[in-house]
Amino acid sequence: MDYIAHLTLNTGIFIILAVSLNLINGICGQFSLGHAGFWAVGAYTGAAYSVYMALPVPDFINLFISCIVGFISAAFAGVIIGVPCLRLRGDYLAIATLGFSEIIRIVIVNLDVVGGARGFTNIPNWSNLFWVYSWVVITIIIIANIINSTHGRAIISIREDEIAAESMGIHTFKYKTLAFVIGAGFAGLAGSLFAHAQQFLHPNGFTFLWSVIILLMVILGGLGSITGSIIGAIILTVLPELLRFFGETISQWRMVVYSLLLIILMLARPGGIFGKHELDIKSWFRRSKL
Amino acid sequence: MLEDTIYFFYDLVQYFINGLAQGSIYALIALGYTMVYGIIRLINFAHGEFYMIGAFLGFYVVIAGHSLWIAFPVAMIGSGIVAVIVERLVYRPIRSAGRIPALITALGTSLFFQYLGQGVIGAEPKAFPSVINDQTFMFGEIMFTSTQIIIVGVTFVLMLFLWWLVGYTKVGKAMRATSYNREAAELMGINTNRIISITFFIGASLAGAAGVLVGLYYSTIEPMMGLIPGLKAFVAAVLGGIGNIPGAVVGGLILGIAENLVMGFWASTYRDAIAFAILIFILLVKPTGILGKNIKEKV
Amino acid sequence: MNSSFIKIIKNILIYLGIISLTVSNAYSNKSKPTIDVGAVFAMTGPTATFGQESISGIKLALKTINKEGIAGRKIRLILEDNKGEPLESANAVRKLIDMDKVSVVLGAVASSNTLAGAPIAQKAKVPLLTPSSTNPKVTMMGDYISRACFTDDFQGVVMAKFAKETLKKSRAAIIVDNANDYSKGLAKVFRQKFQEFGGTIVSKDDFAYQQKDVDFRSILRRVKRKKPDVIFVPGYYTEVGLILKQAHQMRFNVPFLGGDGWDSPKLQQLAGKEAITGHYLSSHFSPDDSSPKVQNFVKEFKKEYNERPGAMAALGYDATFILANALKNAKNLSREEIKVAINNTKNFSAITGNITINKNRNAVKSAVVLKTTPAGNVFVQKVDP
Amino acid sequence: MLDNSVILETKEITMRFGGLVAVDNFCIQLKKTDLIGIIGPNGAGKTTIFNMITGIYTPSAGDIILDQKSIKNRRPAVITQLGIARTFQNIRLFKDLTVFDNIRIAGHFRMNYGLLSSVFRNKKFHSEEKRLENETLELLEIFDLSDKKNYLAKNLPYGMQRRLEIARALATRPKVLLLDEPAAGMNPKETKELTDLIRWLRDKFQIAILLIEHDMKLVMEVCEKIHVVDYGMQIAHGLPKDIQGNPKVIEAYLGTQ
Repeated sequence: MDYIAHLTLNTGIFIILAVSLNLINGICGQFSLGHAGFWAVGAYTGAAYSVYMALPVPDFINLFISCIVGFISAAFAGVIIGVPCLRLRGDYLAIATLGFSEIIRIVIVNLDVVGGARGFTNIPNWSNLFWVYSWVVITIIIIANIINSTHGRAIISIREDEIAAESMGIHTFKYKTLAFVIGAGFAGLAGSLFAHAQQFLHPNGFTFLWSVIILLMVILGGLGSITGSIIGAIILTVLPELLRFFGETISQWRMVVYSLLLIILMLARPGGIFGKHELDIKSWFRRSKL
Repeated sequence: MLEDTIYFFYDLVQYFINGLAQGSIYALIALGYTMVYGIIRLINFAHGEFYMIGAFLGFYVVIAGHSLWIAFPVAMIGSGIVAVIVERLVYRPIRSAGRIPALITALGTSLFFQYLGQGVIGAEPKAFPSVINDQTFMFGEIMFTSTQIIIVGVTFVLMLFLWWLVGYTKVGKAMRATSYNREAAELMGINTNRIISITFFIGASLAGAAGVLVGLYYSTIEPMMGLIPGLKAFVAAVLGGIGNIPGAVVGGLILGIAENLVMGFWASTYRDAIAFAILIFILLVKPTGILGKNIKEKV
Repeated sequence: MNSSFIKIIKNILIYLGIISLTVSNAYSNKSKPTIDVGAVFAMTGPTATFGQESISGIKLALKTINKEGIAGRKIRLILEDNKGEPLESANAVRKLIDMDKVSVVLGAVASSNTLAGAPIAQKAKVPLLTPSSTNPKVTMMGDYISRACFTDDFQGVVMAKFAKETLKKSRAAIIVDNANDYSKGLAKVFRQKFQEFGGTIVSKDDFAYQQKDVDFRSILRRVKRKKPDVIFVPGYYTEVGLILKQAHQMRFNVPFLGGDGWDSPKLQQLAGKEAITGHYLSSHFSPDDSSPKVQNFVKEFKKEYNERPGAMAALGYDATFILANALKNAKNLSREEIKVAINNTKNFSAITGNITINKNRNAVKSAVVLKTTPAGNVFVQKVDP
Repeated sequence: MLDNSVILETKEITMRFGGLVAVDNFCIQLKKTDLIGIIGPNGAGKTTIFNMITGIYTPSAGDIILDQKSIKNRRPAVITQLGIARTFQNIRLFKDLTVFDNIRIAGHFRMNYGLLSSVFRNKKFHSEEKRLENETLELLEIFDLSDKKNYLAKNLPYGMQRRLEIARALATRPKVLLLDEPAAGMNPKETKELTDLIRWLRDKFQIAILLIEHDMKLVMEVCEKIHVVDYGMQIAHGLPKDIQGNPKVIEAYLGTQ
C-alpha cells in the first residue's frame, strides 16, 4: 500500500506545515502568505546537506541532522523576512510575505548548485512514516506547550489587541518575530522531511498556490485551533486524491470542485470548522445528552 | 565610447516606451483592484480572472467577425456582469464575516474561474486575431507601434473618466461615502449594496478592456493569463497607494517601466523578484504607497 | 496533552479506515479483461496545453490499437492529472501503480514532473515510458524508465550543426526560458557545439525570459545590440510565437532557430503570417512526410480534433504504439517482461522515425529540420543520429 | 526618602500631527500617592497626553521623567515595565480570552522562565505558573471578579469590563496608574462605586493615579488636584474648588457668549 502510506506521509508533512502556519496566522494573528517559501528553504537546504555533506552515520541520524538544518535555515530566513515585514499589518503583511516567498523561489530557480530549473535529484529516501509522525508529534507538543505558557499567552494577546498587549508590558515585536520564526522553522523542518520523501525537488513545487493551500488548511480547521489545523491538513491532502477515484471526468474537473467546495465552506462556516476552539470529543457527548 | 553612450540613451528611451505600454495594462487592472479595495477593503484575487474573461469575450466577438467597436463594449459589459454576479452570490454574504474569510473566498473564486476556463475552453493559448493594422513607427533607433499608442491612450482616457466619475458625480460621491463609512452612508440614504455592485461592475469592465488590449498587443490569451498580471496589478495598486485612482495608474506605470529596465539592462530572470522587491521596499518605507495619505491608528 | 495525542492517533486511524474502505470496495477482486495503462499528464494548470495535446495523440493511437486489441485484450487508459506539479505527479504515479495496478505508466511531458514520478515507478518495478521528457537525467533513474523521444543533447547538436554548416552563420545569440529545464538543456548543448564547430556566441550569458512572459521587446532590443546573424530560441511555442511576432515588428532580419517545443500549429497562429516565415526548428516528424503512416496520422488527427497535430500529439501517438508493440512482443504481460520488451524495441517504424531504444533507454531516431511558413512547417532535411 | 517625592513629571511636552498642535507644552507632576485629574472638552488632547506618557506617541518636544529617568524614547512595553499602567477610553480588553487570562497576560513580563522551560515544562515553569495563578486569583478576589474567572471578557457587563481593565492594569504592578475616562458609559450607581474604588486603590496599593474624566462630579469628588486643557493648552490647574470657579474653565466648557 505504497500509495496510502505515502499519502499518509504527505499528510503528516502538511500537518506540520499547517500547524506551524497556524502559530503565525491563527495564534499570533499575523497574516502570512509566504509559507511555501520557508518550506522551500527547508527542503532545499535539508536536501543539500544530504546530497553534499551527509556524514557517515546511520540514515536516521542524517535525517535528523538534515531536519535540524532545514529548521535552522528556514528560521533564519524567517528572521530576515520577519524583522522588516512584521511592522506591517493585515493585507500588507500578506502581500509582502507573498513577495518574499516568490523571491525565494526565483533565487532557487537560478541556483545551479541545487539543480536550478532542472530540479534537484538524487535525494536519499530517508523519510518514513515513523520519523515523519514522530516529528508531527514533536511539532505539536512544542507548539502546544509554547501556546500554553506565558510566552504563548503573550503571542495570543497580540492577536487579540496589539496595542493593549504592548501596554501590558509585552514586547509585541519580539513575540511576533518569535512566532514567525518558530513557524518558519517548522515549515523548514517539514520541507526537509518532504525532500527525503519525494527524492526530487523542483522550484515549481513551491509556488504561491501552495502557500494558499497551506493557508486553506489552517482556515478550514479554524484559525487558532491546532486540532482544526490537523484536520484541515488531513482533509485538504486527502480530498484531491479522493477525487481521483471518481473517474477521469471528475479528475479533470477536480480543481473546479475543490474551489467550489472552498467557497461554499467559507459561506457556510467562515470561522472554519472549529473556529478558535480545540476539538473536544467529550463535549460532544455532553451536548448530545442535553 | 560615445556611440555606446548614445545607444545607452536610445535603449533607455526604448525600454521606457515598452514599459509604458506594459505598465498601462497593469494600471488598467490595478484601477479595478484599487476601487474594490477602497470600497470594501477586499483584496479581490479574482480580479485577474475578470480580465481573462474580458479577453475571451473580446476574442469570441472578433472571431465571429465583428469589429473592435463591438468587441470592447461586449468584453467590458460582460466581465462587469460576471463581477456583479460574483459579488452578489459570493462576496456579499461573506462580507460580514470579516476580512480573512472574504480573502479566502476571493482566492477560491479566482481558482474557480481559472480551472473552469481550462475545463471549458481548454488550456492551450488562443491566438487573438490581428484586427487592427499594426503600424510600426521609427524615430532613429526608437520604435513604437500603433497598438502601444492605443493602449496608453485608452488607459489614460479610462483613468480620466474614472477620476471624473469618482470625484465629480453623484455616484462617485456615494462611492466615497460608502468607502469612508458604510453604516453612515447607509443612514444618509445611500443604497450601499448598489454602490458596491456598481464599483465591481466598473472595476471589472476596466479589467475586461485591459483583457482585449492585451489580446491585441500580445496576440495570445489563455485561461491562466490572469494570475500573474493580477498579482502584478495588486503590487501596482499598493505601490501607488491602494484606494487611490491616480495612484493605481502611477503604480502600474512605474512597475511596467521598472520591469522593462531590469529586462533590458540586467536579466529578465530577476524581473519578478525586482517587482516584489520594489513592493516590499515601498511597504516598509511608505506603507500607504506613493500617493497615499498617512493614517495613524486611533488609540 | 495526552488527550490530544490520542485524538491525533484516532484521527489518523479513522481517516485510514475511510480510505481503505473506499479503495477496497472499488478495487478488490477485480479480474482484468483489459490491460491497464496509466497516464500522468498535466490536464489542468499552467502547462496543461502540452498534457492535453499528448493525450489527444495517445487516445487516437488507442482507438486504432483497440480495434484489434493485444491478444484479444483491450488497452484501458487510466488518466491522472498532475496539474503540472512534481508533487502531484508523484502522487498520481503512486495511485496508478498502487490502486489501479497498472502494467505500465505513460507520462509526463515536463521533465520535472517525470523526474518526480520516475523513482517511484523504478522502486515499484513498473515500466514508465515518457513520450516527451527530453532531460537526459530522466532515464538515468533506472532500468524501468525509458523514453520515446531523443534527448536535449541530440537536438542541440542538430541545430548547432544546421546553423553553422547549412545556414553558414557564425554569430549566434541564445534566448533561453530560464524557468524551463528543457530550454536550458538545449541552450547549453547548442552553445557548446556551435563553438566547437567554429562559431561565436555573442554573449557570455544567455538572454533569458520566463515561461508565461508575454512582453519580449526589451530583451529583443538587447539581443539586437549584439548583432547576431542567427538566434537560437529553444522555448515552447507559447512564448516563441510571441517572440517571433515582436521580433518581426522590431525589424529583425535574421533567422530564428528552435527545437521541438516550437512544433505546434499554434506557433503559426501566435506569430502571425508575416513573422512566421523563414525560421527553422528541429522536430520529431514532418506532417509533410509523404509516408502513408504519417499522412494517415495527420488525416485521422484532423478528423478527430479538427486541428493539425503538433509534436506532443505525435510523440504521444508513437509512445502508445511503441508500448502496444512491446505488449505484443512480451513473453507474458508481467511488468518485468513488458519492461524488457520496451527496452528491446528495435527499428520500430513510427511516425517520428524508426525508433530504437538504446542501452541507456533513450530513443535513437532521426530528427528533422523544418522551415516555418504561414501554412505550416515544411521539411528541410533529415538528420540521423 | 521623602514619601512625597515626585514620581512622574512631564516637562513641556508637545505633540504635533503635521501642522496641527494637539498638545502644547503640557506640564504635570505626580507625587507618590497623588490622585490627579485632567479635564477638558472633547478633542482637547487629553488622550494624546496619555499616549505620550505611555510611549504610544513620541512627543515632538519636551521630556517625560519617571523616577528621575527620562522615558521619552522608550517603547510602550518598556514604560509599562518601568511602572506606568493604563486603561483605555474605549476598553481594550482581550475580548475572546477569559477574565483569568486577561489578568495573567498582564503578569507576563514578571514571569521568570524562558521559552525552553515552557517547551520542557520543568520545575521552574510549574512554580512560576503557580505563582502567577495565585497572584491572579488574589487580584480577582480584590476586584470581586472571582466567580467570573472563566467568562470570556466580551461577555461581561459593561461596568465589569471597566473593572477588569483596571484590574488588568494593576496586575502589571505599576507605580502610576493612568485611567482614561473610567466612568464613561456607567450609570450613577456604578460611578459611585467607581469613585470609592479609585480612592481605595490608591490607599491599598500606594500608587499615584492620573485620570481623565468627563464626569465633573466624579473628578471633583475624587481628585486632589485638577489640570484643565483646551485646544492642547493647559488653561488652569489647582484644587477642585478653585477650578470650579475659574472663568477660563467655564468659558472652555460653555463657550463664550
